[in-house]
Amino acid sequence: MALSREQMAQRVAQELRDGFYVNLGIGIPTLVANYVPEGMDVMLQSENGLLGMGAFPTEETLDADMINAGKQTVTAVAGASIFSSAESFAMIRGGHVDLTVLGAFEVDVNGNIASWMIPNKLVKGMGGAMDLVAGADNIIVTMTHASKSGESKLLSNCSLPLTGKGCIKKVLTDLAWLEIENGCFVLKERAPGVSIEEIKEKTAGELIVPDHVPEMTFA
Amino acid sequence: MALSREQMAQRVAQELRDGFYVNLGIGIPTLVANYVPEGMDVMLQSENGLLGMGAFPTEETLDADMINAGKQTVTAVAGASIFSSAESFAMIRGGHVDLTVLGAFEVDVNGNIASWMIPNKLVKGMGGAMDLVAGADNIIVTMTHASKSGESKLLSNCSLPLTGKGCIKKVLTDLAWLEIENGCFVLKERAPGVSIEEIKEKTAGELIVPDHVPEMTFA
Amino acid sequence: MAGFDKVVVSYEEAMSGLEDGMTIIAGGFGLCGIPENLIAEIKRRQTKGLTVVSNNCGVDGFGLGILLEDKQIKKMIASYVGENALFEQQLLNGELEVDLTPQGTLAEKMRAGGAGIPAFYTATGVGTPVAEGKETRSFHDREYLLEESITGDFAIVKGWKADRFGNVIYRHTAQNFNPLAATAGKITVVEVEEIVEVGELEPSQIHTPGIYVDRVIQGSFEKRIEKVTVRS
Amino acid sequence: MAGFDKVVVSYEEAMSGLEDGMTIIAGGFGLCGIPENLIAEIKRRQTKGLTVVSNNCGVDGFGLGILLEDKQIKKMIASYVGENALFEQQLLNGELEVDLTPQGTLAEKMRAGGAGIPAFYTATGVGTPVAEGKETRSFHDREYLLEESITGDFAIVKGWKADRFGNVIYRHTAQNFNPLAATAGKITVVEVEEIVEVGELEPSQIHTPGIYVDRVIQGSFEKRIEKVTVRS
Repeated sequence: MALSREQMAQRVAQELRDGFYVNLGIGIPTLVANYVPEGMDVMLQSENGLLGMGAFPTEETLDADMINAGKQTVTAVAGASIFSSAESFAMIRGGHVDLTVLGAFEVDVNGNIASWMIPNKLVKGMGGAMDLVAGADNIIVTMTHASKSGESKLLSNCSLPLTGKGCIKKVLTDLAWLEIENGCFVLKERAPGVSIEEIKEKTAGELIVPDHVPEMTFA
Repeated sequence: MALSREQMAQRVAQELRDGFYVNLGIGIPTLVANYVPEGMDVMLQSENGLLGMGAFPTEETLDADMINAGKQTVTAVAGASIFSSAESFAMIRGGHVDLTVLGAFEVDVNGNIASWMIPNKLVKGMGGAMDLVAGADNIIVTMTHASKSGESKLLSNCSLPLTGKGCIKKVLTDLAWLEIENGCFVLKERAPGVSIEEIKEKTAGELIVPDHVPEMTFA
Repeated sequence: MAGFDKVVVSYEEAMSGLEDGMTIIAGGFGLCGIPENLIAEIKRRQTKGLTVVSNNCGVDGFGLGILLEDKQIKKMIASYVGENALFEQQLLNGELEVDLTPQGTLAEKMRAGGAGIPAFYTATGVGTPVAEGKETRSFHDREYLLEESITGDFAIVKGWKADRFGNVIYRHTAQNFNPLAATAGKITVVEVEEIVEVGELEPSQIHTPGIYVDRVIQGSFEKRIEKVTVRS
Repeated sequence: MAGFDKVVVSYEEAMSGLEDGMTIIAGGFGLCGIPENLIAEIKRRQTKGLTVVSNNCGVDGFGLGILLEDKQIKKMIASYVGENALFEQQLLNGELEVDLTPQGTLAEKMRAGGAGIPAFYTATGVGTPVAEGKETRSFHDREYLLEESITGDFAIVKGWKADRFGNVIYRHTAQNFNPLAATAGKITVVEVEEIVEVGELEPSQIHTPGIYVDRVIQGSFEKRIEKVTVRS
């Protein structure tokens, strides 16, 4: 069965390592914070200028001057730092963030990503997404494997305007964990109960299926 | 008579304006701080990262962590700010400093300045001088009009490697106040008792002498 | 003499000199740390044909959004817009021009503008619509885009505390683009919650040194929150 | 788990991984704010063929000057050198290579290196020996020089206080190049006068966020003064 949003977040959380600085995008990526493994410390970077994002505030500690990149009110953990947008993107573009997780409309076999613009629809802007994908070495894209109408989002060539070129190596969809190697998607894991046939069918870009493709496991 | 170093500093100080942020180089420029007119406020920028340089410390307030760009121990005035070298040169190169005063070996009619390197002598480095002359709109060069052996330092073309190209408009020597306009030195003022003849003789670059060249006055 | 005293007492004085067709660089991220009273003064003045550089354009009825009501903005340079209906409408009508710029590039363009750096290279935007018409160049086997700096006729900034010399500190994440905007205005105006005595701010803890600041005004702020999120 | 705890207890551990031929970026201006014990450890290790990026090269017998004694430095990138006789001698003998870089350009190169900006344009150095072999380009009718960023295998930094997460603040003008160096090292080592509790440093007042820092060590410092000047 396809993964739920919560399960997708859980699977991504398995990629966290102790001491990682992590930037989580809006949507499913944000949920990853709820599944940091016991005893592991990660620090969340929010590109509006906060390293060490904490939980949402209480009614009492709500503060208009304390928000995250999604414009939600947040708190800071002990040991957090706060800085300007230029400093924040110096961190991001200088490659200092260990892991970036973000959503997308499409990803292709060359590691291109399209996530910000659908022609003939109103364009709201790329925000920090282009900086995040250009700056990070280690990026996980989270998205559904196919659109609601069944069209694959894992393509030979992105059809939408790009957010970044050749920068994606890891994709988690609701059906599979894939890595991009040598111009192909490599199927690394499948969602519990999802057949390789279904994944093949819903993957438009070239897909390599190793002999053994384990099911994902969740603690 | 040629101006003393103290008189040169005094004359430069007449160019200060209330509310000016000023960077003073090593040597005569440093002395300018002693002649800020009564009731006028200026703030001294030191390129190692201090805006609002104060007097030297006492034995009691001496602090190794509080130095100026000349590596002398200093204090900070009330309202000072302290920052990194990148921020300091952002101020300088972004044109935010109102007046820069520095010494030179040579200046020429095109506003070129040579102040850091004498070929075949050991080169110690340009420090912040190249940034200062490239970043400032308003620069005063202070130097003796001629070398000890009588050779003019006000040339048609600088003979020494440049510190900056086309950036100098005002020069105070021990003999005269000159401004550079349209590829010429224009004699604006002469030191008390110094003849126009002497200035002409010691100026190798083209010199324009207006009908009336007043003597400098000192309060 | 006035010396370094930059305090003005009216918003009219704070924005004096603003003219039609000028470029304004504004601090703020969403509605956090926006110079809300300076924006209101720009509305009051009815200055037209403005180019506004800001990460966002406020919301309907608040922040930079209020400048849309009388069509004061000609062009917006931002990373994320369209949180308000009026913006969308004017954009579709062709009454408003938008230059979408990646957030990090926008921040760096402001910083570069203030620092006398006319242009820099960045990997951000290579191979995307942002790269159209821009030069690319390779360094160490990677492709980068040439981006030019931004400066403005005015910078409008929201600080927390300032002294009369214009030294400013920001509170929490209300810092965001504010210190960058502050460096990039020909005239930089900072509104703050509190004006403190000169010498009260620790020199090494000042976010914006007074050299960048031309005018300081104390205001009171609504500080509207875009998305109130609390835990139970 | 270790999490974000970056404190090491020996200088040997602090500089572990340093190898012959590496590039080291060092904070400090003159003898102010220099990582004196980390430099001493580099001497103890006798690492050779180093490229050192620092505004100055210390003095005879102190600071980076001690690395000259055993000819550990192959190349120096600095804005002002030659405060020591040994430096001069090795330079004249051809045992030492020097790349003189304007101070502001040097600072910006470090910042750019840390910020993922491979190159930038600056007016500094146009028409001077610094421009030799470099591209120039015109923006808004002025000529600028293309300067590339600098990164290092190690950055060695002197802070005042740090917490275990590597958040650092600097004291007075001992800040100088230190926060820039801190961003530009593959491995950044910070030595401080005091390690404070996590949470003790106000988040918005941290000069170097811990994300840039790999190792923190507490030391004791001589803090030699180059030019003692006092008023009577």
